[in-house]
Amino acid sequence: MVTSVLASVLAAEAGGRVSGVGFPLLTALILVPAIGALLIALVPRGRGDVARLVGVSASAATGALSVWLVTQFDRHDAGFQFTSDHLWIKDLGISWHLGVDGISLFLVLLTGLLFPIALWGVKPHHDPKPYMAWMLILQAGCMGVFLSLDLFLFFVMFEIVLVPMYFLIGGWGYADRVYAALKFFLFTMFGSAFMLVGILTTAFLAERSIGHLTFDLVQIAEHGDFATNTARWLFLSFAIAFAVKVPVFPLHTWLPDAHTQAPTAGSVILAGVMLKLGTYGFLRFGLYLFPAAAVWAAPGLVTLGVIGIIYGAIVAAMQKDLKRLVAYSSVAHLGFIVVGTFALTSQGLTGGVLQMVNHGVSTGALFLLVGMIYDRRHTRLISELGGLQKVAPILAGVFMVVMLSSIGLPALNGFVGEYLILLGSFVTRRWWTVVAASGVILAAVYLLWAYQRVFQGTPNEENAATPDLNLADGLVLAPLLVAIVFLGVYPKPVLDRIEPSVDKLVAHVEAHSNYRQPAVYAKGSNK
Amino acid sequence: MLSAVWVIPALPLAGVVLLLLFGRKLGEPWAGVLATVMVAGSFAASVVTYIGLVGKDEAHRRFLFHLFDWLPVGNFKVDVGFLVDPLSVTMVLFVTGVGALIHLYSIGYMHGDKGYPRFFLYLNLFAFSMLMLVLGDNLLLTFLGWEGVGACSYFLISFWFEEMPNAVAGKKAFVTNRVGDWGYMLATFLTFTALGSITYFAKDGSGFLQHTDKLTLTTATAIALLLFVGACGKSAQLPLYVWLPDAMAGPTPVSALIHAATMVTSGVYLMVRVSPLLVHTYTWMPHVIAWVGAITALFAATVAVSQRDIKKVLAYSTVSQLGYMFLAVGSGAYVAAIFHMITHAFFKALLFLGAGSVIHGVHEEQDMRFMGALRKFMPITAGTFIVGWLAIAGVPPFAGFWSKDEILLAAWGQNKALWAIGLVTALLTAYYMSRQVFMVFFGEPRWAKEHAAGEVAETEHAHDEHAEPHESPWTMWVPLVVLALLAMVGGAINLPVKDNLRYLAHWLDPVVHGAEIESAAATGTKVALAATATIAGLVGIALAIGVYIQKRLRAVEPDLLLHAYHYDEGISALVGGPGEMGAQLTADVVDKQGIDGLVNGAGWLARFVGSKVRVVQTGFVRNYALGIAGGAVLALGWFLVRAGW
Amino acid sequence: MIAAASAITPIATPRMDWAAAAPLLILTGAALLLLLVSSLTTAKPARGTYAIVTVLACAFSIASAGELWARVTDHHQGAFTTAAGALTIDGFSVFFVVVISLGIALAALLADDYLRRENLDGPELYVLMLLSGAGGIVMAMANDLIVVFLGLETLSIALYVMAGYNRRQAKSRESAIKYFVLGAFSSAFLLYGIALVYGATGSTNLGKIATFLAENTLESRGLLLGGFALLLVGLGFKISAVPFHEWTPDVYQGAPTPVTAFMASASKAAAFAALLRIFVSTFHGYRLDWQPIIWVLAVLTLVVGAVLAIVQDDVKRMMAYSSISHAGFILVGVQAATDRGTSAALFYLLAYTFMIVGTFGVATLVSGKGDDDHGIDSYRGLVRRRPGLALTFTVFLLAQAGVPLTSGFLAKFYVIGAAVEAHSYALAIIAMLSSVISAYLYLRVVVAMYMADVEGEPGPRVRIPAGAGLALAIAVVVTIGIGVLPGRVVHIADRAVPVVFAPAAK
Amino acid sequence: MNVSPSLYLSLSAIMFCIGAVGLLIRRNPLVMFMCVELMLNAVNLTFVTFSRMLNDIGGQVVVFFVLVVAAAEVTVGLGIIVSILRRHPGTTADDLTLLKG
Repeated sequence: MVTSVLASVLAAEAGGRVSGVGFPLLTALILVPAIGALLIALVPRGRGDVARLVGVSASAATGALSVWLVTQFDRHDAGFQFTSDHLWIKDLGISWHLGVDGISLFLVLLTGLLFPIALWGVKPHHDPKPYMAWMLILQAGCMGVFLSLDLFLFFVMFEIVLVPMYFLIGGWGYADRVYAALKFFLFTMFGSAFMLVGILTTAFLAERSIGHLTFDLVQIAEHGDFATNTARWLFLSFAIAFAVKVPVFPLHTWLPDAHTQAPTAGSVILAGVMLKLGTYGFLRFGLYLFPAAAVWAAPGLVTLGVIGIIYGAIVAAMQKDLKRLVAYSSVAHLGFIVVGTFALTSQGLTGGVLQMVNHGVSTGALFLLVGMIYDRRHTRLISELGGLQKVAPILAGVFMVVMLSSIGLPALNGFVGEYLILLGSFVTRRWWTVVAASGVILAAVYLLWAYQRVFQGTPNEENAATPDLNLADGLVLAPLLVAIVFLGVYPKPVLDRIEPSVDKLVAHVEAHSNYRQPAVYAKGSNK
Repeated sequence: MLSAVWVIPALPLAGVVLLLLFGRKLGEPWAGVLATVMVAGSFAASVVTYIGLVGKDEAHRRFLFHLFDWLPVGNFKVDVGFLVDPLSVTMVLFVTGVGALIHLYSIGYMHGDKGYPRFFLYLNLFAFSMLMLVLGDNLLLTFLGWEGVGACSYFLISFWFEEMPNAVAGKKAFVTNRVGDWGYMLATFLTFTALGSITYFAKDGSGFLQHTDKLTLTTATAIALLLFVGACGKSAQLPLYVWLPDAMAGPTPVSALIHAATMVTSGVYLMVRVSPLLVHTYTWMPHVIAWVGAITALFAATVAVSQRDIKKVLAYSTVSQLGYMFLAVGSGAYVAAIFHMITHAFFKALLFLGAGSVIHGVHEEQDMRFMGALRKFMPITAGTFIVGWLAIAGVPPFAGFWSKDEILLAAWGQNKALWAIGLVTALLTAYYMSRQVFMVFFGEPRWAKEHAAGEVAETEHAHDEHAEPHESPWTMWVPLVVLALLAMVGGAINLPVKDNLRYLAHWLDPVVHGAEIESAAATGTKVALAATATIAGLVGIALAIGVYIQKRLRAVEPDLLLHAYHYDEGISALVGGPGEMGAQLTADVVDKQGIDGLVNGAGWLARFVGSKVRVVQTGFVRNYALGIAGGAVLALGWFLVRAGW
Repeated sequence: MIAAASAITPIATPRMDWAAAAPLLILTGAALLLLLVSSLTTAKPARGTYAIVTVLACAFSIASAGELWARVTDHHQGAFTTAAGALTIDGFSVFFVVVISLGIALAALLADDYLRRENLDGPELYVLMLLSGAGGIVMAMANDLIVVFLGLETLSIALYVMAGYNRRQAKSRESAIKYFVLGAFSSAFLLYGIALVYGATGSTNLGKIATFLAENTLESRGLLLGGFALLLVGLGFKISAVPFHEWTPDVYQGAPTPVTAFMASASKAAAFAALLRIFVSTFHGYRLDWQPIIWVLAVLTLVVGAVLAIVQDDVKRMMAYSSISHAGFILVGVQAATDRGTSAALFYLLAYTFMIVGTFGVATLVSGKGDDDHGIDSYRGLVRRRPGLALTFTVFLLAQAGVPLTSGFLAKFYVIGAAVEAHSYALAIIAMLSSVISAYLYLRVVVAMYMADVEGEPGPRVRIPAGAGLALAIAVVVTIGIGVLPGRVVHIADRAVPVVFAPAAK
Repeated sequence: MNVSPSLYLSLSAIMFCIGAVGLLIRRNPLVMFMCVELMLNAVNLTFVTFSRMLNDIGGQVVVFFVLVVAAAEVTVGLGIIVSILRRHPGTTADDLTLLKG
């Protein structure tokens, strides 16, 4: 269903305003996987292999496009690039408006690359055809969220991703999948309910100052002016939706169920990409759209973020199911991102954006590993595992590296993000930061403890039979490991592209509120 | 030739990569050889760098080597670059030197272990991290090494991971270190926000150590305190020392390299590195450091007195000696601290390797009660061990004497009480070390008994081997001999007898200049103090002889000390008991029943209401009509009220 | 109707614009034709003839509607009245001609095979449908309260019979009598309401009423407002707004499924047409009086519909309740009392027609012979038996749940937009939350179709006859089509707001 | 004698209520249906009264429409009722509760 609109839009692209490369790259990013899904629908039933081939290649093609996007990206331009803008629903001022900037660039890349890895790395246990189709629709939707610059379009994408994920969890998940799927769908829909009202209100109020009804993000953000309190209410209506998606404590309880019950690839995507929809939303539709309100709400959200960090870690430590443990660790990690976002400083925000990518890579890898362990041992209960390092040293080694990145060991990606976040929040939210920093201790506690119980000690006979990683698994994990090390050792190229947009955003916030970034953080100012 | 500095860390890193790729193929002994060569190579490189630095005149003995930008965001700039100055070069020299020896030793020690290549992989990784720690030109790069060595010690402590206790010990080390790192991180934040940089020295003079004077007293003190928290974690000072004794679970070379000579001293290094900052702190700050050091020294020394595990004794002794170094730092005697660090590296490494050789000789037995009279069976080990003993006991002219003397002198200048504690510690040190030597090498052989009795499970495999203790292979005793020599003459690098003989002091002067407090004591006092210290040492030895050789005195080995005042157990009980219970409560009650309960409750409520309301739907037409009529009445009511009837 | 007009001036018969009444004439004509032919000829016609005739009739009426649309949107002419101001031809009524005709056509397609399956074959149902539809169109065009009443009765009386069409089935009979008794009851209220308004304003002609209310201020508004109340009861019954809704689940469940589809689409649309024209347009000046009541009705309808729906286990009944909740959504648009609100309601009704006909269409097929097997269990593992059908149903369900890229989402979006524009934020949020509740029940069905582990018997194979298949195909295409490219429809809906004419002064 | 129209209005109102209440309390479908008829006629009375008050003929015309509609309803209604009573003689409205909940 996604495809038909995209087809028409792409057709329109020729006439449309397209910046950057000659052809509508961003539209293609959404279109390619969508068309892939359509193709899969044409594949005869029972030809799962073909479906899988189509699925993997379509998502890989998208990945290639996203890589190309990164290479074509102009790192000195802080604004939106490759924009394409077409009227969609004229009478409501809704348009197909896409654009990418430093903030979304690497999330697009992540979406582009994580899907093929997940699709190629994990075979569904049954019905590969619909599985692949749903996955591709999901990829298209996620791309759409990161690319859309129109409130309506954003909401459409933000909501549409629920459907494929709902079917993936419910159709290919584990024992308690139906409950998890329903919970996931309804919980998110609950959040979106407020956002939809918020979006409409925003548009209609902005109509006064803009002069015509439009849902265009940029126009509203630049020209729409809202009364202080209105803006706060509106911000909150968006915030609820994002807080559910992130998830921010105490709206997190859908996450452990969804992540645990989802099939491995589903968990990878959930944690790797879909959680970022929320944090990204906070940046793009929170800070950018309602700067003053965001500043007003920052203390509250940072507090929730900090609570999330500590709380998530504590609860994670007590989980008996390895996958559930990883799921809860996401709550803690996303807490860091929220803190960074609402630190409202260059470092905090840059770190936050980077950390979105980092978390995607590390936790994605963790879920892959847990999945591999499950496929070998058919259990995720920590108590039933043990001593795997003896029989599966490579698996253990990879797990160790990924885990250390998740703990935030310097020279691995996790550290870079967390450090920048904490550094960035130190001046604006000193005492919060002091508490948040203790999260790195707790992270070590629960992850090392888990590692100890799963991999160390002497294996009992079931565990002793566990095979080690094979070449295929290695190839699946390799790119993630490379990313983990590269981002940890030489994040400069990434930071250089993120930062201009972040600085622009901070400047935007300063321009529309009484907030001023502490001098020590601002570029150029040197004490 | 200074710009070759990058070779120093590069070689071990190369070793890591190579071992990662081909470790298994190389196998034994080539993996070990490769690793050793790499570290030896970086020792050579260090020497080159040293010569290069000596070539410059004192004022310009600081060389900055920029590799690439690491985290450039906004005003925050951190690069990967090296700071070459007397301090770092000194550290590099003995890290690589001692490191190389211990690598060599390990070739023999790890013989036949299935994890052989993995072990050397870790060792090289450690060497790399340690060198980054020392050479890093900013707090964050140092932190990279700082956490790196932490991770390596975690790997190496739990190297024999099949044994759960080892795994637990490793985890404990990592987590405890993390507590310290928490302080370290905050310190970097504070430094950056206060001075806009966390680079030590920069060519453009923007390094934070180059204008510590801009700091307010409070900020400076806060930074110092936070860094000290980090140091306490890494250098096993109270209250964070608990991980070090457990760390002995690792292979002995590891204990020697990481938990005696190098890593644990990095806290001291950090303090000396930021000495320009320390001088700007509140006057009580140095006292805090000094007192923590002194108390730790005494505390650990008393505990060492009644330990039975040959390595535990050395572990506590290490804690105690580190306490000494902090005492020195706190007393402003940075040179003395470094001096003692070096000498300690020599004799403690020596002692540990000796202990390792002993353990090796008596087939993995670690309990000193089942040793004795070993000097006959392993003469080289015994001889070298004795040298180490004399050195640590502070017997002139061995290395330990000189460095310890410097520290006590500084303590005297700082505060007589501190000096007293230092003295008592010196006495105890001499005592427990003598105790160890006597129990292991002298007296009657008890290992035979042990085998007869056939107790202690982990020595079962010893039976099939020849029960006789035996000397270790050359790869193991060569390092012993070298270290023994160093432990004998190591003091020569800083002889107080004539000023121009105090090489180390002059050498380090550019680094600690302005922070170092020269002892004001008259030569007479100095001599007197030295004498007292020596006497204290001798008394300790004498007591030990009385107790363990002549058996005139009863041995004082109370359980309280054996259990280290139950401090560690207390903490474990706290974390394992209330702590874990609280967490469990949060997970089960708060999260599952509380928050998630609300969520599910909402769903349940909707269904419940529905099931209640649906009874209205009776199926009777009349009731439906009633509903309509009722609605009509209400609507009428509203409108008529609106109409004002 | 002509009589009504000529009652005013006996001599001059009013100008009658037959082209304007074309849709009515076509539908009624087709109905009469079917009756005549089938009663005169003894030979049984080829299967599906009746349905085809009906569909064609609808096609023609839609075509004529197209003509009319061109006329009313043409600047020179614009909207106009005919039959002495009894009927208004404006974008609004034309829009409803289309909606209702579509409802009939789709229902007819469903009915075709259904009637043979339940061996009830014969022209009667189609005749009734066409007539009832014509009544609905009259309601939409009506410019006079009495005409509204007439239209309503035409619509209803036919429906009473249709509800009981499956004579052999007790449920069907029961639903018929319930619907009949309550329908008559409520139309009495409506009539009384008309009487009161007549008494207060001196006319039943909406145009006259509007001008009267605009020109004079009543010294006592009791009579008028009382009229409002009773009109609301009458219309509220038809749109099944809580608390006038209780007949809905029973009748929807009992009636033959295609008929249910027709009720939920066409008849509901007609009732809303009347509601919009009377209240939003004619009584616009008094909106402060009636908005609060609509607000309350909307909230009750939304919540009660949703909450009662999730506890049902019979899909047909479930959908009946969910249709109540949808009526609540449309009421949200009505409550806004703005042009955008009206357009939103129109859009919603159009979108809903396809969704609900599709939904009940699937129910028709899945229930199998006897039209009795609507339990959610009969949907278990449908994806294994009929993946296509399951997917189709999923589309309708998700559309009703308001998932983006379906017409259902846009409908909700539009309605909520209208509410927000009218500053009824609370109502908007309540509506959205209720949609979350009802999402649960749609997902329940999806779960049954896709995720229920189908150990044991897979259930009977579902037959998909051509007619129903076509209907479903159309419905699904439109549901997604409007969801993805709604621009055109939105544009039309925007211009289809009712116009109230005062007849030329005589 | 001349009677104030308000009396007629009241009367019709009362008739309407009687009809409504009757439908609420009676069980026999036929009687219930009669009640509806009563209500309709009450409304008719109202119309006539108003048309007199406003002396506008329209009101009275309405009555004819209503009568016609009522007649139509009778035919259909009786048909439905009969179809039920023929199967189960003596069925009351309360026996029809297959559909509920």
